[in-house]
Amino acid sequence: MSRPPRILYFGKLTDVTGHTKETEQLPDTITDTNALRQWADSLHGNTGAFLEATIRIAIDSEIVPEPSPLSGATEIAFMPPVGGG
Amino acid sequence: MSRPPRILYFGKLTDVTGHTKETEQLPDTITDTNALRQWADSLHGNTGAFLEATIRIAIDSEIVPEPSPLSGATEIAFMPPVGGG
Amino acid sequence: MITLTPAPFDPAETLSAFKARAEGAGAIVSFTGLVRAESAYGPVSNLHLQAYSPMTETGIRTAHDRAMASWSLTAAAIIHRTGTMTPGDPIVFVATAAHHRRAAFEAADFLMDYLKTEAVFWKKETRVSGETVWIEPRAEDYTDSARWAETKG
Amino acid sequence: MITLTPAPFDPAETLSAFKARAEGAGAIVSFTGLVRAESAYGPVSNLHLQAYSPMTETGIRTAHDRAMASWSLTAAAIIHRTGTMTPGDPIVFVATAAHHRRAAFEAADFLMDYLKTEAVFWKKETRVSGETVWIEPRAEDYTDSARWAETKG
Repeated sequence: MSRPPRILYFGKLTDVTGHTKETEQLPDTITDTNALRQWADSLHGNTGAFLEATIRIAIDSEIVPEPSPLSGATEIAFMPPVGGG
Repeated sequence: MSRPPRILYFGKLTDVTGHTKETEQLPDTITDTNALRQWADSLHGNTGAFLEATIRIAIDSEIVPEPSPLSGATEIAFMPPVGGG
Repeated sequence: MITLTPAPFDPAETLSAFKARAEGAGAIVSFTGLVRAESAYGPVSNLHLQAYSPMTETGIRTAHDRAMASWSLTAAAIIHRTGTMTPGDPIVFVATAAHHRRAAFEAADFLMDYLKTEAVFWKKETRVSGETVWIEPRAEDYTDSARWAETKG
Repeated sequence: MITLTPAPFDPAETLSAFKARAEGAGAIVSFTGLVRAESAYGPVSNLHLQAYSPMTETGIRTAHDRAMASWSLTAAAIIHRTGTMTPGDPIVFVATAAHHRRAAFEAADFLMDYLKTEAVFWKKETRVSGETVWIEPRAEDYTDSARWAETKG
């Protein structure tokens, strides 16, 4: 068995979760990006913030088309729109 | 009687005259820019350098149309084309 | 040279080091971006920048390499802050060196357009009123960046 | 701030002083021009610049004032060397400060175009070969400067 991936939150999602790195471990039953979004949203108040289409998901530093499988991922990031520095 | 004007040489004319400020006093008989050009040219080897149309003459820091009278001038400058810094 | 740093930096010192490295160039352009005291919404208390390493660095590296190639630069440097800054603090510094000034100006302009529009940063403004806002991309910035798509491959 | 000086100056120190003066700006652009080791004609030994005071300063002041007005700058600085310089020496430094980067970039570009084409300077290049040449205006420089006539009054 591989280790569960790190889940990272950026931008406004940091405020929703209260942290930039998920402290909960991703359950084995969450196997694709759709399920991941639902899981994160229910974990953080069911606000719908994680379901927004403008939030992109990166797996191991690559933004992925959705839905994408999570298998083998080391790091998964929720990325709100980037606006430059 | 007013004092005779200072005569200044810039750019390539500095090399023709060997100095940036004329050491000879301008004679009273030289009353306009045409006569001034001829006088400077004869003073510095009759090379024609002072007769070139690309050399402009400034009287008291203003480039003048030619011929212009020299009366009342404090400073007269021979200005080759300026090329920026 | 690309640096992403949570620590304050001094643009003048950076320019000095860059000039030493740009030996032989005829033109050096620098850009310094500073935290403004006023945003569109009122007085600013602080600005917080998040980056996502190494994605942020990779994107900046790609823009850097494209600038080096497109304008035949002799050197380029990019420093970008992360973390919390207050008005007047430098956020970003870009320097470009080239034989001629046109190349140095255009490349610095291009790099800044990239950094201000496409670079992977998230930016939170805390206002003097206490309100906090995550800044969304501005339409104006996209327009600036789009200029380059037309002129450079 | 306009300075014409026969003494060497340090662009980094100048940027540091300018930044202190540009309090409140969001964007600072600097341009540094350096004596190149190679001209179109071969290796350069030194470069000698003559100015005609106060005509040279008056022209620079006019360009400065036009830039301040056209781009709503919060500050601008121009330093220009005169006298004899060797390769690597700074000849010219321009800095502009504005709220937004586009204004700072364009104004610095405009000022440099003025300084490199219309400013009242005479420039003698002494080559390593011993040959000396007074540099005449280049057609390329006139083209650069003409760009502004079309876009800014």
